Amino acid sequence: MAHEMWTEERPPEDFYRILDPNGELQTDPPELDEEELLKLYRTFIATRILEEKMLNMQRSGEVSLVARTLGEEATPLGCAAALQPDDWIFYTYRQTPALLYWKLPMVEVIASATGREPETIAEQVDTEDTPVNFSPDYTPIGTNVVNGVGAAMTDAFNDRDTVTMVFTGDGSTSQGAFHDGMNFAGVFDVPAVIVCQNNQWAISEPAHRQTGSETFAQKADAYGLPSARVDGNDVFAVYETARTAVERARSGNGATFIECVTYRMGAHNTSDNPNRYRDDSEQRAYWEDRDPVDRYETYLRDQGILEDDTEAELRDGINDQVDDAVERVRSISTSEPERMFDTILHGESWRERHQRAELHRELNDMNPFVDFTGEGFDE
Amino acid sequence: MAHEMWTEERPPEDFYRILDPNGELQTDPPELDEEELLKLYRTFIATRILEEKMLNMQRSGEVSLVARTLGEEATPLGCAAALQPDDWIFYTYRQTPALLYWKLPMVEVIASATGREPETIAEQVDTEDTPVNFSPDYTPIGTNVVNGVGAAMTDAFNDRDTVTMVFTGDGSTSQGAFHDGMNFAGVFDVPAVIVCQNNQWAISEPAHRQTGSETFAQKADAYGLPSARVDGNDVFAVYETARTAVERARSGNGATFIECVTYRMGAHNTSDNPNRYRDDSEQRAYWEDRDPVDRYETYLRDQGILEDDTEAELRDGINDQVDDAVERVRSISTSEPERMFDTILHGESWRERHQRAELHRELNDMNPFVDFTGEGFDE
Amino acid sequence: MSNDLDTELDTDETAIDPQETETINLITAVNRTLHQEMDRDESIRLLGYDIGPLGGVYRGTEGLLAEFGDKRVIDTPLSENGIIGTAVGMAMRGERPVPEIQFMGFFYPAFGQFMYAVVKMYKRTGGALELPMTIRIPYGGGVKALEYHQESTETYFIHTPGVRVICASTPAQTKGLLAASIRTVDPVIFLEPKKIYRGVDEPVPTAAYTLPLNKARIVQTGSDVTVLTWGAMVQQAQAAATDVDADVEIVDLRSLSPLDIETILDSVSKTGRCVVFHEARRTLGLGAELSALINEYALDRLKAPIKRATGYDVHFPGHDIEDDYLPDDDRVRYAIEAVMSYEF
Amino acid sequence: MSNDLDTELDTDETAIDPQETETINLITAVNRTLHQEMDRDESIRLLGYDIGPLGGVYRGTEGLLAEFGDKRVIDTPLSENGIIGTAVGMAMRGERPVPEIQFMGFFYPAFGQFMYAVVKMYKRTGGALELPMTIRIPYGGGVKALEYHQESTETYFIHTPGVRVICASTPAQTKGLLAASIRTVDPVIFLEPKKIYRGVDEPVPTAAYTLPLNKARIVQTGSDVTVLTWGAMVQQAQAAATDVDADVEIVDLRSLSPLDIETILDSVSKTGRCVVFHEARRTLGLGAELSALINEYALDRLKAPIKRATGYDVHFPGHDIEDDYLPDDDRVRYAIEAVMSYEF
Ligand SMILES: Cc1ncc(C[n+]2csc(CCOP(=O)(O)OP(=O)(O)O)c2C)c(N)n1
Ligand SMILES: Cc1ncc(C[n+]2csc(CCOP(=O)(O)OP(=O)(O)O)c2C)c(N)n1
Ligand SMILES: [Mg+2]
Ligand SMILES: [Mg+2]
Repeated sequence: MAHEMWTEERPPEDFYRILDPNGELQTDPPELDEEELLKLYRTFIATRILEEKMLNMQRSGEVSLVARTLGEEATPLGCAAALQPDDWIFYTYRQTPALLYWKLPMVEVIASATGREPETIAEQVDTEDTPVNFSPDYTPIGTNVVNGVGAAMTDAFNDRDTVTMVFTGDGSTSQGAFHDGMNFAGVFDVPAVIVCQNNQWAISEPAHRQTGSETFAQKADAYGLPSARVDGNDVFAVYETARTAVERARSGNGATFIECVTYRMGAHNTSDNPNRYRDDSEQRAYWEDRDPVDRYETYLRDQGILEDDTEAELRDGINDQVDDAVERVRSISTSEPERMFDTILHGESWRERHQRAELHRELNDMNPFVDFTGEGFDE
Repeated sequence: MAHEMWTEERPPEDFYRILDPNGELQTDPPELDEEELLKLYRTFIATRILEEKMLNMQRSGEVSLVARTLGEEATPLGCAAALQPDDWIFYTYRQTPALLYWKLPMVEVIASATGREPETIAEQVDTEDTPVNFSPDYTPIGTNVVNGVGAAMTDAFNDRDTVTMVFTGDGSTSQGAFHDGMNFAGVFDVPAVIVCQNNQWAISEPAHRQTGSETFAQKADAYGLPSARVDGNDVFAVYETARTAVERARSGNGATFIECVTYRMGAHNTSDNPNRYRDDSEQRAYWEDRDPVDRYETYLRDQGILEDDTEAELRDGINDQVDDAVERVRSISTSEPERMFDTILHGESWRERHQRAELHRELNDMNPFVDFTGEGFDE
Repeated sequence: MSNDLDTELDTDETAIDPQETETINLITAVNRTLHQEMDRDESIRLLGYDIGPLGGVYRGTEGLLAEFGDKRVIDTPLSENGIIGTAVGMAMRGERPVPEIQFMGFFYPAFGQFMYAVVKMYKRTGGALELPMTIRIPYGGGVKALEYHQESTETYFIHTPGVRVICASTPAQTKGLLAASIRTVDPVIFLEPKKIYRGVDEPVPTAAYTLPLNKARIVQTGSDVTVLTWGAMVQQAQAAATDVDADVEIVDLRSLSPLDIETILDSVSKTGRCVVFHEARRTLGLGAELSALINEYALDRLKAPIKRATGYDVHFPGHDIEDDYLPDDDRVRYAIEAVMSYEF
Repeated sequence: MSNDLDTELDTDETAIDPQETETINLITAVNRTLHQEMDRDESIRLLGYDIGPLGGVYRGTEGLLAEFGDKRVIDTPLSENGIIGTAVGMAMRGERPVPEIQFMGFFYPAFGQFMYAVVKMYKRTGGALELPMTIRIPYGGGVKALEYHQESTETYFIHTPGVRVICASTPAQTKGLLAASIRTVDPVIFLEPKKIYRGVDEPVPTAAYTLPLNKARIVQTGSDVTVLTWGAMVQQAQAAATDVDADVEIVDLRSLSPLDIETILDSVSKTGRCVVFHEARRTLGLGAELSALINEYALDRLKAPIKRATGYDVHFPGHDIEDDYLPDDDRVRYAIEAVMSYEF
């Protein structure tokens, strides 16, 4: 049986770039001190190590589903680094570097991939307050765009200088919710930065099947928002662009839409097999040449900021951190079944009380259906 | 208690225009022969007379709700005139001239405003096939955009040269469904023309509250669609622009988005009172000066195409036609209550049969709840 | 977790001091409540289209823009999904948005945000994030309006966990229930029976008060048959009750989700007969759940089948026959008579 | 109006000639049916995301792009509302679109088009425009997937007039019901219990055939208690039936809307006891309607309350406890035992 594959189209590369694929500066780098430069590097490496570990855990059944950032790390990293403490991030499932940059504990990242009931994680993991606030992660795409813009509306109305950053994928721009978020952002001049992490794929759909527009950036026109289009694998260009947008937002001049052009090197997630729909022999080499970490590392080494021993030390440190986190995750017990009734509504209704009792009985080998009067069970 | 009003903003007038507000040509008029020119005029006048009549009928309770086209007639008229027989129109409630131009019988237009059960109208009015096909009207805004684009997709897939024209309002562009329709139109290169009849109001909301974009036309950028922005009160400019877009669609080059800038002279509909939210003393004069019918009439008179007696004759004819239609509508009986069960699903289910019987009994003063066995009623 | 939650859920109704009252209709009660609550709590914002200068197509928000300004009475673009979704964002930041959906039939484009954000945020965060928001929705028929302007599709909300569904039946009920809805920490769908927005006035305390969100209201006690109903149907049930040869107990559910099952079972256990009376379509209208619950927990008390005097399983029909669709005092009377006539 | 409608609704099942069969699973049955129907009728187009080169995340459309080309197997942008809305446009032009929604939990953004176009077009045009389209939706839990990947919210469809809701429980049922759904003139929501996409094989006739869209199926007859169920629960009911001290009749509803009420009432009138068994949440799950109907029309035949062995009224929980949520053969067995134990 003949098998059809997508033909890939390379997006135009006339975007903003500072650090070229060879790690050479095309223009002035952002003003970042060595510590900050190493923090970015550290986050890159931490992301790769952590996600690699999670992939292994998925294979062994310890976590249930992993969506990697592989090859796209510069986008969430550069964007997140442009924020300030107290700002907000509304993310999806493909922004690990943003989480790690702002110190979301690895144990939370891993734990949430186990698919455990949320209260179990909340209770058994000491969630620290992160410097930047994170929305919860949510699976349905597009949803976070509207919520993030609504959050930013409160900042606008209260004259606060908090900035909200929203991440969305290329595929997600097709959702009505994306349209709603962008449109409200434009009408209410909200202090938000909406980032399209264009990795050119939405599961098996290439970006050219999502939209007839040549770029995603130009979608901003529809809403009267300014936009930028950058090399999403160049952490400097991403950072610089995001920084400008964040400043714009913070100073009350409204929202910006940023398209970061990158490429999903791997599968959509661990339940996907891209060989079925894309023949990436050629693309892969092309994008490997443009890897965001390689070029950044080259730059740091050229600048004498990174040396072999710093790298080794840093990797060791991360490995330990990951191992610790994994240990912590392993120590989280599975949820009490009754957890499913928690945090749905406040206060206990008849229905909730009764169904809790039913479940309790079922788990204890007692018939849960023998209440014929509505008075409940007397064990 | 203080009362707030909207401040109105006038949209930029750097749009395409052929016939200026004084009825003078700014550039070459479209190639339309006298007959066609008079047909346009006739449709203008027919719309005004018919809608005026319906307004009266609404006041006297004969029809339930009327949304007028007053002041916006050139937009649907010029667009519709650019179509060919067998094309399709997906409209809203504010395109009377498009309906009349393509000979949708007035009796249907009036009848549908009575709020009667649709089958009653369908059965008691001989619906003739119109040269151009019309979607049904539907109340929920935005819906028709997606449906129209889907219809056009079949033409694209079947290599038919039919063109689908979709009308939408300025307010409706905020709906997710608008986004969906535009996006699919761009991806599938459909033979469609999507018209934004920007009358600057959506009930009580001014256009500047719908979107942060300066024009509606530029919304097309987001979808890779070409767009045009025209004086929506200039039937020539509208026609010319629509004609080009229709040709583009028909020759397989995809969809176009057209913003027609006009103004809603009256209330949203007969249940609205615009004095509560807009102070249109100033705007009204401004837009009256730009009336689409006045300027067209001036032009026709200047050209010697229209004379007093032709006009009088034409008005008489229309008045007769409207009177006939009203008579026909008055002769339509109200619906049989059981109609509500018709055309929901094909075939009769137990539920439908039983509920029909219940209703029948209720209408005949018999208790509809005395079936205790499921065997129905034996009267 | 809010400490005063239980207070809002469990208000002691008898404690409301009706010293000063004004006689107003239901939509005015909505307006008064919004006004008082917004005065009390700065974190309340209204969102919707046509709610500002127009004051709402039913005038529910009249005067509020002038009073509170356009940062608290927010006329939005015409997108229900945008309204609900941005309101969620506000609630995530600690505010108490009160979005309006113009007609229940226009809620449907917001179903994504409803399912993905409104009802799930509290759970998704393991309880870390509460989502206090009250979505006001005029609903129901009898006003001879266009398609989708007369819907009664509360089933979609009731079947969904994570949201309270509250419906008021009189002006005084409206004021107390709306205030309680706004003050509670859970998201609430607040249904307003628009058919009785005007025309039925009653004295309403001028001071602010709340009514319990978790208790049905016994409108009148009776010993022969229980009528379970809510919203605009309550007064129709009262009319029917005067007209039948039976001692009718009328229960105004008030909270459609979660249900006050105790009150329901108590009443039916006492009377042994039950009629459910609602505007919604019958199949999987709330009547189905009520009937099933009674069957499960009070079957042996039943002296007759439970009958459902409801709308039919059709699209809301044209004006010329909408009265034939809508359940009214006649229909509920027939149902009462039927269950009274039944013998095993 | 299609002349062969009644044929599709009323297929004589005994007439299906199973001369040639192949032993396949449920998702393969979907694939085969789509293939055969598309071969038969050029006006059938598939729409959805990931249905083309990928062949569907569950491989339901595998090979169809290669066979029929990208004008008939249409990978769309990632918008459920766009998929359903454009499919409606196609059906309005006389085609027979078969859109796929990847998971039931992603249907919600399409609720606008569902309510405004899918279920209303036929009525809105007074019967002038039929809307033959079949929306395929994998549903249900038990696959340890992310939030919204395990939903069983068929209530939203069943409460809505103007659409048929069909659910298949085995590979052979799938083939016949899906073919009939595609051929009928009404819009159909076709629910596929994805938990049993694989793992349960049975012989399925290789030739095309249809099964009736308006008749429940008696899976096994019994005299003590009726179990009403559908989808993946059918086989669990069968398992439970072998394990209880009662003669169990199992009815596979197949059509969840409209219901084959006659078969349901006949069965319960005979057995006098009934258990409803479904994955959906209990409150206003279809069990509520079934219970209410039986109460209304067969109360005097009931020897025990009707019990609902269902999901709980919660959000579908995390992986670690989803098995505790999901109704299974144990839960239905308990319910059967409970109604068997009951004495008035
Ligand atoms: C409303 C909704 N529809 C469908 C899905 C299934 N889904 C999950 S991720 C995804 C692709 C998203 O693509 P994109 O936005 O490009 O993000 P990426 O995965 O590439 O980061 C899809 C279709 C979903 N999660 N939510
Ligand atoms: C989904 C939906 N939401 C709300 C409404 C109520 N409504 C009817 S017309 C209208 C305004 C539409 O404005 P616009 O698109 O500018 O069209 P216009 O009336 O100006 O022609 C609104 C809000 C509706 N019909 N459908
Ligand atoms: Mg992507
Ligand atoms: Mg408008």
